[in-house]
Amino acid sequence: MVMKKFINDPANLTPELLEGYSMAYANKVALVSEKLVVRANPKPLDKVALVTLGGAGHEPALSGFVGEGMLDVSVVGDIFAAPGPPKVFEGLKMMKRDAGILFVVLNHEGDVMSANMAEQMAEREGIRLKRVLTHEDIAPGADAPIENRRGLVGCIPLYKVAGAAAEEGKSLEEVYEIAERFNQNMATLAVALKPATHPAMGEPIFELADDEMEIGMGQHGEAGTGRSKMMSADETAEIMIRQLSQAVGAKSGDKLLVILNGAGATTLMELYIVFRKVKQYLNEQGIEVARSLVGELLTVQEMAGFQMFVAKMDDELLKYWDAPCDTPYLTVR
Amino acid sequence: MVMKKFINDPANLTPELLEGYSMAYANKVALVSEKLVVRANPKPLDKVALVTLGGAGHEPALSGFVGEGMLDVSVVGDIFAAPGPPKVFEGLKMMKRDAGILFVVLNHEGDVMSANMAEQMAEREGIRLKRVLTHEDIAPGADAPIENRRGLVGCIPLYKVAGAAAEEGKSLEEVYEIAERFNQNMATLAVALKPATHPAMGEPIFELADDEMEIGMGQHGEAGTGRSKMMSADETAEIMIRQLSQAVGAKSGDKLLVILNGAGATTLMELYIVFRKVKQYLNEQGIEVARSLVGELLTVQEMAGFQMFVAKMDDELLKYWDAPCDTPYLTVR
Amino acid sequence: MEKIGYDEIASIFNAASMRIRENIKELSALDAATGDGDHGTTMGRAMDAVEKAVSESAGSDLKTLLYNIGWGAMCIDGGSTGPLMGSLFMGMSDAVADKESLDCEALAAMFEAGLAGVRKQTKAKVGDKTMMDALEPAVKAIREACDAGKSVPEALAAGAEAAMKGAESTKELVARFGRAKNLGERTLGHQDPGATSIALMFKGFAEAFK
Amino acid sequence: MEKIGYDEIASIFNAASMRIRENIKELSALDAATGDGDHGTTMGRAMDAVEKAVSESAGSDLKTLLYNIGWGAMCIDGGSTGPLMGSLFMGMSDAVADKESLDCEALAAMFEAGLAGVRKQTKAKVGDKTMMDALEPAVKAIREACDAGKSVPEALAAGAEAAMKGAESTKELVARFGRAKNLGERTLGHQDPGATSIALMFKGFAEAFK
Ligand SMILES: Nc1ncnc2c1ncn2[C@@H]1O[C@H](COP(=O)(O)OP(=O)(O)O)[C@@H](O)[C@H]1O
Ligand SMILES: Nc1ncnc2c1ncn2[C@@H]1O[C@H](COP(=O)(O)OP(=O)(O)O)[C@@H](O)[C@H]1O
Ligand SMILES: [Mg+2]
Ligand SMILES: [Mg+2]
Ligand SMILES: [Mg+2]
Ligand SMILES: [Mg+2]
Repeated sequence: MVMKKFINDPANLTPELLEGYSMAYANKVALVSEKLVVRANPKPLDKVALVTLGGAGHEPALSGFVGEGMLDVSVVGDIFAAPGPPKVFEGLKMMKRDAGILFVVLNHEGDVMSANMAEQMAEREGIRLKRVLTHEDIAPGADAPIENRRGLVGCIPLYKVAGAAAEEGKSLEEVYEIAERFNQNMATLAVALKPATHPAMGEPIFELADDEMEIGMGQHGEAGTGRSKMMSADETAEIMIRQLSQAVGAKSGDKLLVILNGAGATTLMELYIVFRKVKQYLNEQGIEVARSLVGELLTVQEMAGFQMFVAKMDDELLKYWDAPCDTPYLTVR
Repeated sequence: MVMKKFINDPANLTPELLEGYSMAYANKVALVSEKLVVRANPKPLDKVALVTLGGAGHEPALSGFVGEGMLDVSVVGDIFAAPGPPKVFEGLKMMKRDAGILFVVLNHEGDVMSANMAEQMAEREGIRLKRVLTHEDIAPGADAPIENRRGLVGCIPLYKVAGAAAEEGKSLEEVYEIAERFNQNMATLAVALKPATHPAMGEPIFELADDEMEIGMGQHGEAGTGRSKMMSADETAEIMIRQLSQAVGAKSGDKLLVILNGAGATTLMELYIVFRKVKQYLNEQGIEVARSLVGELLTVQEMAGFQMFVAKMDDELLKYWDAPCDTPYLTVR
Repeated sequence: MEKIGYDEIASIFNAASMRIRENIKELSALDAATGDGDHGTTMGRAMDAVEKAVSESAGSDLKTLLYNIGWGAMCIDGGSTGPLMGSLFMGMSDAVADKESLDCEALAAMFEAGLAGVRKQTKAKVGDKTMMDALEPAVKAIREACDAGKSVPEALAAGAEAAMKGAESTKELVARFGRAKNLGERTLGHQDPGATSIALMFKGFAEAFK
Repeated sequence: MEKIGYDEIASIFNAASMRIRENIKELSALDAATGDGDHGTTMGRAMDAVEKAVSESAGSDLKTLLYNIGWGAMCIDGGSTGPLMGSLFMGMSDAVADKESLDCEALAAMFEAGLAGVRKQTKAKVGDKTMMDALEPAVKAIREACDAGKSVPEALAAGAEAAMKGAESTKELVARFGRAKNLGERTLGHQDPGATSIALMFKGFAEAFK
């Protein structure tokens, strides 16, 4: 069967998409050294830089948030694959500065291994950096060991909060402290309805029966923990938000940032219907939805499903969330 | 078969999605009288207001662009169905002002009939308005009679340009002139790969063979003009941009705004790959891609495909395109 | 039956609504072939409004009943269907003035006024593959039956038959209005959903007296 | 064959690459069952890099050849596979120093150094359902064959056999590393893709001398 995607040679997916992306947003980002997406207007050297890494195929994904107030460099791998350590090192080297680098890594073994080796190389070059490892997936349980908890959409609001602190001129230690505070207070749970097609392989990346859904699905179709019969939007929303708000220990009076991140084929229509229930549920608990975002930030091709994200916010985190930024897929005035 | 969408009672799709949407973006929009999405911070009365109408199910669609610098009121119909004339009249009445209203209508028979009757009612109330009818679909040929040319994604950049002029304090005649200038210089062509499921009916809204695509597809799966075998991204892009640039009479030295609007399940990855070719093609013709946007603005559920949009820009139109705005799905600093 | 009054008009609308409801899936399937696949649900919504108007108008007069039915249909989010159906029923309302009952002549005049209401909204004529292909012949057949001295039920039966034939005739036509026109020649062989709805409605009108 | 030199090492890598290439679809299918379905393409990319390094290293020495192979594998966008394979080959490079050819003892030492390189990147051990379940037994079998006075080809054959058995043993294991660990008990019955790749590579190494 012909794959129903607008592509050319499957071997060239990543270079072509990166070229097209940097052309479309030439006013905000630039592509250098084939796999590094950087800001079109670089950040001054006296401010902490933010560097991250991750595979392609999840657009807008990490690279969609390069720009003023968020990321400085996104090191891009091939479809669903972490970039190799030498490329990651190159991204770090490019941002070498006395102010230091906040290095944000999502907890996936490939990314972590690549980051480890890149950091070893960076150390030899005297590059100053601090790493934040996002691991906010609560599918294996909120108390599961960190190794078992994947980094999902939470990296993106983390770029926002840490990026704003960096933009404000905070030191590496301060930026790191803010990022970690956010990191420790966030949780994500994903749900999938229909698989994605691997755009190079042409095959579905997992299978799910016609009447089944799976809560706890990973970012690449790695299986989750809760396969069940299809549920309504309200039922799904309630199961997920209950677990999430417990995971961050949200109590009456607390303020949450809530993000619904569409996986690809799930419509905003559905996400709004889900959001409605989330908001109702939290209202009943006396928990405030202080800020929210509904859209596609980190996708998995045309997978149907979404990630529900919450973070417990304090005044400083809210201030950084509200601070201006200017990237292709998130702009705050 | 169970429909794989996160919904509750299919009869309540529109009220629930609108409620959820207005909750998620309460800082920017509000829902009034069940079907009117309005700005959270209303525009001063001395400025021209922008009102539009259209069915739901295309999120973010029209309502996604209500806010400072774009729309004042989006009158929402049910899934894929224009709102009834009385509701549209209500939206117009709410914006009644001496400065007048720019009433943007997409050329679909239902929308136009509803707009016609609403305007008759508005006239009786002494409401001052001017209508712009978007009809930039070139599927039936760029010279086809206006009745045959549908309004597609072009309404959204038109809201941007006209909204910026209104925000600047231009008179109704001036705003109308700017909107019409943009309207006369834009063109869209859509392509579909896979059908959407009607979220209330649970059935696909059209059929397309496993190895076929259709260029010229309408916003709701109304068939187009060019069913063909699947083509590569580059081939598809070239066929479409050639027709579009001809339709707006773009010549060497001209400046274009190019928008790729994903239909729902088509990934940004694919749209960037398509954009790359569009840019290459225009470069070869000496035509400048002065501005661009790649994303999901007006969707058709989980349909796979996209709309390619171009507009020939002059300095004033560029100025209004670049002007600040603050809406849920488009923010310019 | 020489004359029909408020109760009969109310009941013909309820009967029409029943006919439409039975065919919601089929109407949407027809629309899926040449349009956007929602005509059935839209007509279903229109009929919700019609039935609601009928039940809420209890105690009013004929003109108010028809006006409420028309306004109800108009208020739905109905694409082209809402304004067209709304105009049809509101046009009918215009013609009944303060009549308490209608003889065959007044019945024909009422439907003619409805047709005139629709014509204000659309330039479509017989042959354009729209609801007009069912509506115009139906109204004409009712007029002719009356002129030939037929009873009200006979006239409605003639209207139903003509509407059904008209709807079927759309299979041989190329669409020139509505979303279907984008398909051009490819609409040949498909029956128009709007015309089918009209035929089902007139079938319901006629059956109310069987 | 008592010793192997540059050309033989180059050819065992090309043979390994061939074995992997024949099984790209199968490797991805294994990964689809318990991971993200890309292990085959990733290994394909790694082998592109290996072959390129082999051909571009012509004229260099053994250490450089292995280093280039390792660096090449490391440079691909390979999830966990790139760093792990890269470390394996770069570790092997460390052990050959300025040797021009390897006897069985040196061969065993080379693979042991490769294994040590991998161990720096991961805590996975035999029994965790990873490539370690094939790699450790393979290296051990080569060491034992050498200690027992076997020839280089015989040692490689023993390594291949042990790797294949190790890979098959993963069917009875529950994954404790990599994406598969998210599946927990559900990984039972599925063979680990990474271990299978290692087995295929060692099969290629051995076959180069048949
Ligand atoms: N301009 C028009 N004049 C008369 N009838 C029309 C016109 N446009 C559409 N129709 C009728 O409406 C029907 C489609 O109705 P429906 O599917 O409810 O509306 P939409 O096309 O807005 O989805 C067509 O089959 C046709 O009979
Ligand atoms: N921590 C680890 N230690 C050893 N091997 C691992 C580890 N993580 C994964 N692997 C191996 O990698 C294989 C998967 O490789 P691949 O699919 O290419 O990477 P990814 O999981 O990043 O998509 C697994 O089958 C396993 O053998
Ligand atoms: Mg992978
Ligand atoms: Mg419709
Ligand atoms: Mg329709
Ligand atoms: Mg994998």
